[in-house]
Amino acid sequence: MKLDAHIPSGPLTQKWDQHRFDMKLVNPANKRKFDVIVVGAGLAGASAAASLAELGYNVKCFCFQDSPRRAHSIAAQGGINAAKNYKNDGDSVHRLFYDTVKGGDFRAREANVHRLAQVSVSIIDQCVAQGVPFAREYGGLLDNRSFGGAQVSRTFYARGQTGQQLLLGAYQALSRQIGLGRVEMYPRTEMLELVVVDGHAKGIVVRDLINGVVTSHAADAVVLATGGYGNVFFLSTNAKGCNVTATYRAHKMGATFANPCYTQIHPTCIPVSGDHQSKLTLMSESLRNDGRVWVPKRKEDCGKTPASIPDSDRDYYLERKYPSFGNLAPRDIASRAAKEVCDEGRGVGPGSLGVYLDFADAIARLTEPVVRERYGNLFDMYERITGENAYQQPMRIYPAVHYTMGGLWVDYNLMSNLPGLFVLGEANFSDHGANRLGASALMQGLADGYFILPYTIGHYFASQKQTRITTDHPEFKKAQETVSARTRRLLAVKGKRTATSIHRELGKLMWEHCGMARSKESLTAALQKIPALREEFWSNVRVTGENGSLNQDLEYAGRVADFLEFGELLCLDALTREESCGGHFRVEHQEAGECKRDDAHFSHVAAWEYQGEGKSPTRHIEPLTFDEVHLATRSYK
Amino acid sequence: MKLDAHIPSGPLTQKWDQHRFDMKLVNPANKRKFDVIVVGAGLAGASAAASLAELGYNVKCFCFQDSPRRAHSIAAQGGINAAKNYKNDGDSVHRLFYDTVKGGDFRAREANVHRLAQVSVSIIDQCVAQGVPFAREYGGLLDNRSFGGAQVSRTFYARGQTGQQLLLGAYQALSRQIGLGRVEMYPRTEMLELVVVDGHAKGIVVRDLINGVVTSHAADAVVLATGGYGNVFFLSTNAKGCNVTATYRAHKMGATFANPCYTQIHPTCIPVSGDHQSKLTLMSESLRNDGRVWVPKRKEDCGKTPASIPDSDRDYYLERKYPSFGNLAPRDIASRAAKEVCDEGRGVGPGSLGVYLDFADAIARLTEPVVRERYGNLFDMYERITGENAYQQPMRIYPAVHYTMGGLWVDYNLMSNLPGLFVLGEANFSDHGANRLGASALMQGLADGYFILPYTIGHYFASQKQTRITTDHPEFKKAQETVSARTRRLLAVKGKRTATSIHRELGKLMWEHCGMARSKESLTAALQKIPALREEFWSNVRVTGENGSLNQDLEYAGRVADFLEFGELLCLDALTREESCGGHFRVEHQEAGECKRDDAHFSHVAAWEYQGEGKSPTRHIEPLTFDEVHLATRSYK
Amino acid sequence: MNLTLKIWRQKDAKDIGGFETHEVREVNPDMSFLEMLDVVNEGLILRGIEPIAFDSDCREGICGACSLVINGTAHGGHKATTACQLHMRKFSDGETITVEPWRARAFPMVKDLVCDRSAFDRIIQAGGFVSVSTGGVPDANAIPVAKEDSDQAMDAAQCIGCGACVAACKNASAMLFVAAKVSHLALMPQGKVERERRALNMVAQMDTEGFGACSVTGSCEAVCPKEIRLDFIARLNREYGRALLHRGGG
Amino acid sequence: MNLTLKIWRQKDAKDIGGFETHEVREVNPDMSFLEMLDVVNEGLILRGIEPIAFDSDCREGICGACSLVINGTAHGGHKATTACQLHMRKFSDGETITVEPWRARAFPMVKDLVCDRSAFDRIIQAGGFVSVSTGGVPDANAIPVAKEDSDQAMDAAQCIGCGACVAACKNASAMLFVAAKVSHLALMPQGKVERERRALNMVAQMDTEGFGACSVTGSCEAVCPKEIRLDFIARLNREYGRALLHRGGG
Repeated sequence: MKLDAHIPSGPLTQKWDQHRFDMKLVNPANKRKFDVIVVGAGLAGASAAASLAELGYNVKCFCFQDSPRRAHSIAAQGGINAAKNYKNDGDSVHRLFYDTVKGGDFRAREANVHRLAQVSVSIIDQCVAQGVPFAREYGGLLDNRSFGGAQVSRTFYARGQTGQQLLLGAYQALSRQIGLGRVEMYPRTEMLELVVVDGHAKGIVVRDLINGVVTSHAADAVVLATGGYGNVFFLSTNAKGCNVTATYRAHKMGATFANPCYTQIHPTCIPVSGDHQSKLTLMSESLRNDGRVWVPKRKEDCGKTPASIPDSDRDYYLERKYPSFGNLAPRDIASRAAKEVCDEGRGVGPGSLGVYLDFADAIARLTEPVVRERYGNLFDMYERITGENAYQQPMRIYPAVHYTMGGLWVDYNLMSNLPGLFVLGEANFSDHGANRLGASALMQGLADGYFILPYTIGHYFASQKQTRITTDHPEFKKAQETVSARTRRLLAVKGKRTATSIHRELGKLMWEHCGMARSKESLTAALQKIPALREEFWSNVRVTGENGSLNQDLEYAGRVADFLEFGELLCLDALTREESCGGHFRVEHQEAGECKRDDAHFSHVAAWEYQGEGKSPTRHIEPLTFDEVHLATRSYK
Repeated sequence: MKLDAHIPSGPLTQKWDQHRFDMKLVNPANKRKFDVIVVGAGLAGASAAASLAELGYNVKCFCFQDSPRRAHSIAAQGGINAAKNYKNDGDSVHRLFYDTVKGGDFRAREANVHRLAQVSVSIIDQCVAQGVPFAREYGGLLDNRSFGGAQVSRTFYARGQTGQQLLLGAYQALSRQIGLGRVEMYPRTEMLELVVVDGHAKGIVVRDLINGVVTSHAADAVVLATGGYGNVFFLSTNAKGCNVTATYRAHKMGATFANPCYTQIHPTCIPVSGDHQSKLTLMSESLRNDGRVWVPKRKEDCGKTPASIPDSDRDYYLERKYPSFGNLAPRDIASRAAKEVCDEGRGVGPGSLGVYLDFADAIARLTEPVVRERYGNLFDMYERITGENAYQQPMRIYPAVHYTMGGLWVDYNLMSNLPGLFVLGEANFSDHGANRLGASALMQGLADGYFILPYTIGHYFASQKQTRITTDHPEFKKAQETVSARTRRLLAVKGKRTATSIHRELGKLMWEHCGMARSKESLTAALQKIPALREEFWSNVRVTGENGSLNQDLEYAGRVADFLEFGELLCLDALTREESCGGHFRVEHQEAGECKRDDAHFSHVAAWEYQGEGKSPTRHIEPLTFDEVHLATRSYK
Repeated sequence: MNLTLKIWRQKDAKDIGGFETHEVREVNPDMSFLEMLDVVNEGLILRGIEPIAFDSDCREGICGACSLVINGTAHGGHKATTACQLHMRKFSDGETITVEPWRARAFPMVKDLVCDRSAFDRIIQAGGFVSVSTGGVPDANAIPVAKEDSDQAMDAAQCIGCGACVAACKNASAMLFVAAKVSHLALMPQGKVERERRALNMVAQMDTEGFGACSVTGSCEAVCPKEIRLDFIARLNREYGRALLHRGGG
Repeated sequence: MNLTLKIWRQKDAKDIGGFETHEVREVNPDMSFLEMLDVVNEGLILRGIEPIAFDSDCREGICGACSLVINGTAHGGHKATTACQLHMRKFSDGETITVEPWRARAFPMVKDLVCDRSAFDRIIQAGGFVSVSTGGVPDANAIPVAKEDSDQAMDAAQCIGCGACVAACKNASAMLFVAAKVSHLALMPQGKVERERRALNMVAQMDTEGFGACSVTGSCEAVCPKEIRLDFIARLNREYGRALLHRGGG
């Protein structure tokens, strides 16, 4: 298989404009003849569904939540980047492009990233026009703040609820189209199979979560915007419902899965407090603008109250190691630095797995009311979860799985190697390379949905001789049968373990063997243990209830089954990538504790092709070339 | 010494964008760790202080006036240029660039001028956002007018008080930052020494003008925005307080002074009326849009009332000599033409040093109310000063010293040859070459302060290993001692002449020997007379009062002392530049009465390095190359 | 800590339903309420009993999925706290806790603690948006918005659509929900253009869905996890009145 | 022409001060008033006497530095004329002229004819601006402004901050100064966004600085060298009232 990214020729800065001109168009009057399925209603899915419907396509949109307003995009706190340079502090499309390529440790496509930076400015305009209440200055213009990994203030925000407000903007645009009858919305409906006919994606099979009824839906294109796979680690900042099922099942139908080993560990989460925990909670990265990260210089001081440790006995390790970025070092760097000091025995709090994020200086400099205005809701959230008042004592934070840069492989048009299957947002692998910068996830999701797919999908339609497929096609029957068989099998095991307990075991295994640090040894061990655990699942899981009604246990078990296969792929990818880059840290490949890339052998995307149960997947590569940004060791010192 | 202008490589139109990207940045959270001193609160100083504070730097701003709202930028009448092409009359960034390079008689840096033209459009946006009440059309959009030296209407204006409104905009932005505690403002405080440590500018020594207390202020960078040196001629359109002290004392600490001989004589000032005069008053150049300049064709008619001279006996000499620009010929051209007709004995008014600026045709064409609306405040001002009604009889005008294109040498980043010393606005030499176009001074001051320094200063900070200097450093002690010694010396002379009388004598000497026309002979004479006058000053000046209280006599004497040294440098530069260009007219180098440049030998900046008292300064050159604009004889015919 | 749970169980919309009692042992006070339910459910599964169905997703108080009436109060009655962010340290050892679903005619029951809140979506579909399509919009800084207006709009825009306001209201009124969206958009220049149409259409849809009338008791404000203020209802009434005046109908 | 000057001399803020009489000979009627004082001062210096301190800078009526009460009237009482633009031809040969500084509690004395007007700066710092930072603003033609509004704003914006209005007012009120800035910015769309906050903060600062109340006698308008109109005070009162109504406090 040859992976052709279809990157337009011509100078980088003109590729997208030229490509938009070169792409074929669907006549306005003909758009209503095309049906599009959008799976997922987060930022990428909702913005795509709304925009496609506005253009005149017939859209069906599916989500497993009870309303499209609940997708986990809603939980993004910090903000959204855009190269507006409203602050006159040196930003530009080129700088956002450069920062993103560098931040991704030179493992993203230049052309995609440049387009993302270009489109970023339109996103802000669009969201403001929708009524998103971004933070304003007193003069009425938009406020910005800085964010991890950037030396300019380019992040637009709405208090600590930017994701919520952007999602509601997209949800409202989608709702408008639903109200107009241009989008048919299917909430509480889960995609369980992708249907491929003659190599083209032509529909999906879904389960109505209320009554268990399985139905088929045919279309001229299928768009997956189903988020990331962070919950393969069980504990992550993702919502409980986040899962890999839609993308993994598409993978099993032939879509290649790119760079699954690129996972992002976010440095500012509330540390784990016990075995009962169902998820981890992120504290917005924006806290690092004013909070200072430290641990005691000496192990002996770790048990003391932080106030009793004088400044001279504290190690502000980010400021020390990365003076020019300080507490705003990128996520992967900050996370590893926290792990390092904890590994040295200098961690604080339960299990010594925590570092301080201290606002004492900020309160002295800015006063408590100002700190409260900036971060009050985050301090409140911290107190609700930990019972501690962060105005009086430092927060404790620790890294946690947060985002996954890997995803289904897509070309420049966001189309997977299966024609007609488009993948957007966190579900694809495209723009962040091996590490994502703060406030860039919202940007990418909305770029894909509002400003990229609406152009590229038309090109696909206009370029193909369309054959109209209906749900009577045998492939739909086959897919429906696959679904039923899987359900029957899950209900039939009647074993002695809950799906949760197996998922928790998988997560612990993944975190320990393939988390912040990975080695040949740990990965090899994981690749032995995962199949065994999968075996345990299929022989000993207990799934209660029946198919014909709301059955959350059944839904969940199906997702865990996919994680148990996908986790193996992730570890295999990590084992094969014999270098360190961004969020992928192989202990064998480091230089003074920092990532050591191997550009000679690994400047490429690894995209895995499914070969059938029990067979090793095939690794394909798409070489990455860097014409604009000089390949260099990524330094934030 | 090698003067490296640090002009970015690459195509002219992309230099600034590329440079902005290439420059290092200071992380937003780190900006608060840098202290910046800004001296001067005119357009350049106030806009810089406000913008730097907005970015997060700690700013101290100093001015000798009682409020930052009084700097002499406030007196600029006519307008501000910007390449908006709102009039659809053919303007563009390239045309503004071209006009400015040509207007400067090919003695400015192409790269600087192009950047200025690019940035001009943002300035107008910025000022409008601040609430500057620019003139509007009835449709609500901005009005423009044309201005000397331009063939398009690109000048934005606020009645005849554009400088006032722009300065108040910058003053208000500055006031906002003062109110927020981000700028510490020191009014009635005069900078008397620059402090240099290990070759870097690290602070200043100032005198509190109310109580005479001398204090030191350390910083990571010093920004001088202290205006021009036109008052070396005693009579000029500058404010009484304008002086060369800040830049000249920085020069004595090692900053090279570039092109001091480039002085601009403005053609439309109210003529001198007697020996008592303390300053000259400009009548806005905008008057030339509708007023026609003439003198009688015959000497004999000069005493007649103008109304009695028929059209056929009048010489509309600008229209005659420069048919394509007519009354809008650039300032240097128009000034020399006025001198020429007066030298021929055809001048009008007292001393025959005046020409008519006649609105009779304009009133006939437009009606008196329209002329009143456009220029009423200027006509009123003319009447207040002369007692004459210009609606009924022509104004009399004559050239006067108005602006100085020379100034401290700076590189593309606006940094002098002393690292950490930045120079903005009229105080630097950078953008106008040998002659400034009308409405370009406000543009340059605001470009420097709002849109250039905020970028380049960060690059300096981020590129240097910063060493924190405090005012305990011996260099501060030394500078304070220099100040005290100078004060003691001035008060100790107790001679028989006022500082005013010596300054007036210097001014007359400069005007006669180094004014609108200069020759080897006149300059050689001046270079003999100035040291003698300086000697007279130090042996025979009378400075009354004491140091410990408000002492305007003492303040002034210190400034005159600097003019007495600086005047010599100006003449030396004029003598050395063996060509004519722009405002520098060497009678030996002319062709049919026009400037004759010598590009082979003088296409360069001359930057003078101070070598100590009594020693000749060293002349360094920075070659000027013209890649975009073809070097040509400047013609406005 | 040990607790007694009295939990509402109901097989489906047609079932009549009733309380079931569960004893829970060794509850860690750092658990969230939903994590405590997870533990109960794991116990049920191992005993072959269908676990208690309840909605939840983000578990950080922002998605609005969770919807439990705890001890008679929507979300359990702690200031600005959804059920998923309520921690067990807020309860006493030995306490008996009742857990019920939202109950309102316009929110039909689905199963156990799960109800159908799609009426809220239909109200938004009726007009809770600015009618701009993707592309062709002005620069984001083209229209200044006073910080105070923007802040107020944000206060309203924070609504997570959980429906606690309806659950708490003796009339099962959706006024606070509708008021939050109408106010958010009416407070910003972008949304002012179609404010009248929006208010009329959303109120009409609210009535159609069968929500009750507002008698301004303030019980909605009291339980709102995002502290949406009652005065937005006053604003909605003004907006609606204004719209009626200008457009008639209603 | 020959003149007798009665000039206020005061060594410093603590000194009690008093008038000093100077005879001036051969004054050229084309001189400005300040040039006449320059001549007097040169005479004093040559006699070893400290010259009369007075503020001046641009000497063309725009910087607002000069601040002389001449014959009992701020700036000398000629229409639209600052002291620096007042020419001696306006006086009669042999006339006795009194020259005093601005006198107001909020403008403390510094020396001779110099007083401290920094209270004006602090009023501007409290709110006399549009809160936009450099960069990120819309195109200058994005918001049309009616020519009439722009012209009126310019009428107000012309204020040179000299303080003559305060010096002329029997209550030493700064209302005309504050009114000019509040009106300038409230008249333009850019400034409307924060008009309420601005009016409240500037008036509060004016009160803090110790300026007196306005009793609308119009003496300020009469001496204003930029002819700022009394009706801007009416506008300020409206702006302030509006702000109080909407925001409370005050």
